[in-house]
Amino acid sequence: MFELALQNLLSPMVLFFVLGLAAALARSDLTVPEAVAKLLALYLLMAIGFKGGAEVAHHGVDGTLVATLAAGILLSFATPVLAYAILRGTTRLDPVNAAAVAAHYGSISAVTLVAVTGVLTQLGIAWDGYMVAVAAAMETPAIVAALLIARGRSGGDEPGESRGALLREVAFNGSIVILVGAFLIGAVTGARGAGLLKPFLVDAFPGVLCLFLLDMGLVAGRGLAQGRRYLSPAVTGFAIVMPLIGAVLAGGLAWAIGLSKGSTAVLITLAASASYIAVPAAMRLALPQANPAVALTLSLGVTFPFNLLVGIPLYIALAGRITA
Amino acid sequence: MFELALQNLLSPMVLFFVLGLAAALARSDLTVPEAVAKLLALYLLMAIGFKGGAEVAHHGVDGTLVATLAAGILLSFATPVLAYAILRGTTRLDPVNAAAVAAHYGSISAVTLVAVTGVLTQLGIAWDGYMVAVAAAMETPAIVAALLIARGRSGGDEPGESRGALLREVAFNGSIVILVGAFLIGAVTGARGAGLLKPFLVDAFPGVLCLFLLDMGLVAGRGLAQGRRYLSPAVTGFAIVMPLIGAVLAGGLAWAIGLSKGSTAVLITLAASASYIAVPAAMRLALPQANPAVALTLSLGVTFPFNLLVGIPLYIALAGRITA
Amino acid sequence: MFELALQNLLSPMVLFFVLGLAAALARSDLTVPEAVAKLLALYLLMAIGFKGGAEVAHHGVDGTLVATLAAGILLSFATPVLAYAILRGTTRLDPVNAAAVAAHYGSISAVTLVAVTGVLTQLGIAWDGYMVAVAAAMETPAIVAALLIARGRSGGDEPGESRGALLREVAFNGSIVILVGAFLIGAVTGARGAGLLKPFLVDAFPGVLCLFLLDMGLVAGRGLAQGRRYLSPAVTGFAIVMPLIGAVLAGGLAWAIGLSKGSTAVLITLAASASYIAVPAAMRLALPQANPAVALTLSLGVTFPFNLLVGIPLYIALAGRITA
Amino acid sequence: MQTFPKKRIEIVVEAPLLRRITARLAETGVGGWTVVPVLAGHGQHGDWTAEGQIGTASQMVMLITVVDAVRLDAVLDGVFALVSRQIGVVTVSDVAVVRPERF
Amino acid sequence: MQTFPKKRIEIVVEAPLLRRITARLAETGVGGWTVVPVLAGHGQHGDWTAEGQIGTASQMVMLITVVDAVRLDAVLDGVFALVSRQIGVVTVSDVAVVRPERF
Amino acid sequence: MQTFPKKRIEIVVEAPLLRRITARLAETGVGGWTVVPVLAGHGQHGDWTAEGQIGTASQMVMLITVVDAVRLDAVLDGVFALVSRQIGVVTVSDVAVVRPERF
Ligand SMILES: Nc1ncnc2c1ncn2[C@@H]1O[C@H](COP(=O)(O)O)[C@@H](O)[C@H]1O
Ligand SMILES: Nc1ncnc2c1ncn2[C@@H]1O[C@H](COP(=O)(O)O)[C@@H](O)[C@H]1O
Ligand SMILES: Nc1ncnc2c1ncn2[C@@H]1O[C@H](COP(=O)(O)O)[C@@H](O)[C@H]1O
Ligand code: NA
Ligand code: NA
Ligand code: NA
Repeated sequence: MFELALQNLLSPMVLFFVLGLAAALARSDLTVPEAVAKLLALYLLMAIGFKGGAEVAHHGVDGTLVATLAAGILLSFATPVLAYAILRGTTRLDPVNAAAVAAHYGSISAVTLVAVTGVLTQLGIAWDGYMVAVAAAMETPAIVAALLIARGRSGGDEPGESRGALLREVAFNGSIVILVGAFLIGAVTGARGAGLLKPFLVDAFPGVLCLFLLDMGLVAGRGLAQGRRYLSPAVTGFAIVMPLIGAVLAGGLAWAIGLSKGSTAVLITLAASASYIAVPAAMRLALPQANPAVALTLSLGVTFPFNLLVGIPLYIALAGRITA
Repeated sequence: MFELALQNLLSPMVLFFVLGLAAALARSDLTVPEAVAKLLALYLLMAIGFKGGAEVAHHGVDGTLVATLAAGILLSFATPVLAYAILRGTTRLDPVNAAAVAAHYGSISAVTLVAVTGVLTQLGIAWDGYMVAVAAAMETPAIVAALLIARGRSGGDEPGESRGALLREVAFNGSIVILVGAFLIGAVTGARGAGLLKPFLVDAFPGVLCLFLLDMGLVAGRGLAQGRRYLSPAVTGFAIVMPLIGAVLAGGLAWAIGLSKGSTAVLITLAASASYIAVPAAMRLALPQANPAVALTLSLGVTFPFNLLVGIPLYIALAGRITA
Repeated sequence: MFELALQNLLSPMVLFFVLGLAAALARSDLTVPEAVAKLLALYLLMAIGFKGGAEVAHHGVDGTLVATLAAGILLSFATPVLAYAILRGTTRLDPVNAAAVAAHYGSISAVTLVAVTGVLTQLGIAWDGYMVAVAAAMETPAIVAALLIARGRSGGDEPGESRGALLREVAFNGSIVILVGAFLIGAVTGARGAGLLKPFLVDAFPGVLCLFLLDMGLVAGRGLAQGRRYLSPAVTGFAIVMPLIGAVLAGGLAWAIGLSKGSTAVLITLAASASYIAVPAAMRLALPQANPAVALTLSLGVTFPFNLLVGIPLYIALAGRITA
Repeated sequence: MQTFPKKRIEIVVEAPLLRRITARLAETGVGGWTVVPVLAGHGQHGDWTAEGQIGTASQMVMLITVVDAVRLDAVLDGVFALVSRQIGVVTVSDVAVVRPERF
Repeated sequence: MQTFPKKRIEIVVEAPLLRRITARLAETGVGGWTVVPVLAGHGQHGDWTAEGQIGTASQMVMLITVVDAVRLDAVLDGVFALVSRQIGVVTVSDVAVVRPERF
Repeated sequence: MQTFPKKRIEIVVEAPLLRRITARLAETGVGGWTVVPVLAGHGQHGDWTAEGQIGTASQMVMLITVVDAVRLDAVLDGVFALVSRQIGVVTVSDVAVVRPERF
């Protein structure tokens, strides 16, 4: 496992992330234009969705798909409850902010999904293509759970914001649409499509991921510099412990379902990841009283680096133990 | 032919276009930044121009080049007259708007050119590199024809806008410059250049085209949602019938010239396509009274999807018959 | 050598630069969005830094590294003094503007570095990976030298601008951070990383360089059109003679050190190049009285095209003589 | 040239809220608006920058709308119903236009 | 700090027209202007957005120019000669500047 | 809706100077600002455009800050100490805001 951790830490992907982090903390003027960051994210989601779909077209779907989808949805619903309880018990966050943070940790981070598949591919560990669909299914339930908690605790309902409209918006948010859409296209076009798109979507993937993680490092570093004041020891501890709790829960479910090593690693990583595309935007609409910087600093400034540097090799090792 | 149609409909390129269309109609917030869309278009025009030029360097130019250029220019001059007559006869468009729409249908769509070459490459059908030059030659005559019609009918001349300056601007518009420039560079550098640029310009082409057609689907979907009110049955019918008329005319000329199957398919597709980069901008300057949304909704919202989904396989089949 | 010059002039890279130049001078509306230009520059610096680092990981560093670094720093310090003397002796530039221009010519152009490595790779001439570090070391000293000159001559000190803050900013400017960072990552990850990133960073490199040089041609062309009034014969002559002087000095030092042919060509090209990313920004802060258009017109409008079209093959031929 | 007085409202607001604001403007009968990108900003909630962002949550936009003075209060009421708990700034200024019937 | 009154003209107009407008401003003797990108908008001609656009036809830009009041009418005349049949909006407001000789 | 008068300062300035200007604003006690991208411009120093640029040297940005009138002179003094020898333009105009305590 230490070898795995070292190999991970010395991979170009992780090192480019660290470069970005260091550049931001050194206040370098290195920047990635917003349009470029969006192109890189679009590409990565398209690539991973398409590869997942093509894999499904090739290997078919075994009986575990439905169970895994259910497990993912369950995790996404349950984790916010747990996260909320921990936050209220150990930190000074008020109910609304605690609910907002809980929603982030219940949902998933598409970028962390991209990173774990990058590492798995490098290690030659196969994962089931339908995990892409599982990831998509895990995005929304956490938002519903967090809104129920927030309404229950704060007694307030969101003025002027219909729950239905909000969930529809989250379900059709850009990153989900491209991920699921590319998955379906991969499944429909199969080997023929995969051959055609391989140079663009497969061969270039690690390089684009490096560039993207450089950007994520820059954004995380700026976020950390800005959000330092929110990082009390208790809150920071939450951002590291919560992924581990999610990992253990997901590991147990993966073991019960009998997932393959690669898919177990993906499910664990999804559960351990915290959203920073879909959920932050949804929270600005549904819980505007929550301070967005708190959840973003935790998710992007602490949990994402933790997962990238330490978590992913840990989760892969854990998946190895579970499926041994 | 049905097999060809089905294979086309299930190609990743077409499916990504449909994904974009569906996302826009579902009001997803999936977007492609303007700068990214421009990069994709720049890349595709550069790639197709360069490949055309390299092909000419390899195979040389046969005697049909001059005849094909003449045929293209003739089509571009003649189609607007026909289109104008049909529009005035069957729809309620006033003379100025009818002339503006006619200019769009006489000229060509570089994006449709990119799409047809993508399909031909996938099917392994060769086309002559000089068709890129033919495409460039077909862009401007339609604008001249439409302005002559508009002046003749509305009796007005364009205040403050010199025809010469306008045509110069159209001839040097960015998409023509990169298409023709890359063509010349491909022709000059030949096999040496082609080898060097193959991974970037050839191997990645289908993948970039998918991403670009996703964007075109989004733009077309938004345009349709916005422009629905202009889509009377007569006008919509025009946007589907006119490409077919152009296709038949071009097919006849290609037959008379004796073009190869691939080049016939390209010439037909060019004639059947309607501009939405160069001509719309020119019309804003030359015929500002025309409502730009009318022509754009027809060209991008109806004719482009029609050509991509149905037209291109039809045109290739037609080219097969003609050259059989 | 004439063959080398011709082959260079007919390379796709140079031809795309010429296309951009011609399009700008013909006032075409062809443009590359700012975000795209930044992506292309980011990619190229990342690719060249990484390749340099991976090369060092593979071949190790020989004893000439320290000597070459020292030579580079010496060149960067000394060239501005020479440049200033020439400018004051032969042109009408006042002390402040002469100092600002001198800083540009003492420092280096990362884009020219990218171009020369592109040509060397095409010719199959190897260069030492550590030349990337030499390039980074040559960026800043020229700025210090120019500020010392300007303070000495104009008697004024820069109000409110601390020298330390300025140099720190220049040292951490984005292009240096990505170049040096990617170099270190390449050195750390070695062959494993290089294999992973080859399709993205190596195979696509010539194509991306073409697109980037198209943009540089457009920018240079617009700069020339705008800055014509600054191009007196004396000043224009400086922009062509100064690179040759730098080349001769660098050639002598490379010969004394005993650099390989490829590395000699790189060192010569660096010395002959003039900055237009880092130094212009630094001059706006440190010498705001200087007219930025003067230095930029010379550096980007005259010296860069000269180096790309004539200089680089000349410098490679010179390197061949020196190391014969 | 004869000009007519109107009000220019400038709203800097979080990007996820934009759709709701424009919908509200349309309901209030506002005939037009223009949305301008924002690169970076600073306020009570600290610094932010659009650079490198992939989501819209930490993004802001600037909306400009020119309206007739009689409509000003209705527009401000509608906008503040939405932005009061959100991050953002609203300013109003006097402008003159040439074609008054448009606003 | 002493300030001097000037006029700020803000023009939202279709991108293909920009070159002609700046040429006209230069002819009228206007000394400077600034062009700002526009993301999206809504008006009599409906909604539009720059997102995903590859051409300039359905694109708009915002031009801001600060001029002396004595030049205002000439500038507006010149601009309206161009934009009257085009899609766009022109507003004028009062501003103060510190260095009056620049405008 | 009750509104309160404030001052809107608009600064078009070279991008490399931006960090120093915002630092100066913060020192002067200014509570917020917004930075808007600029596509192109024209002035005494000629034409420039952001298109295709890879460095920040020939780039400009537009900073907008709304401040209380009592702070105006201090802000202008601070800004002009920086921009007086730089390329750029500063204008001041009157605006009304709804939440006066923010500025
Ligand atoms: N005084 C101000 N002048 C201009 N823009 C402001 C001002 N205050 C806030 N803003 C903008 O509104 C955003 C949110 O402000 P705040 O809610 O105070 O953090 C900031 O990031 C700025 O873009
Ligand atoms: N009242 C308004 N306030 C601000 N911008 C406007 C207004 N009306 C129109 N615009 C802008 O001008 C463009 C064209 O307007 P129109 O010609 O009315 O469609 C719109 O898309 C907006 O960007
Ligand atoms: N009168 C003006 N109105 C609006 N913007 C201006 C004006 N003058 C200058 N600018 C802007 O400020 C920049 C620098 O101006 P200058 O220092 O005069 O070259 C120009 O490129 C424009 O973006
Ligand atoms: Na999670
Ligand atoms: Na046509
Ligand atoms: Na140099």
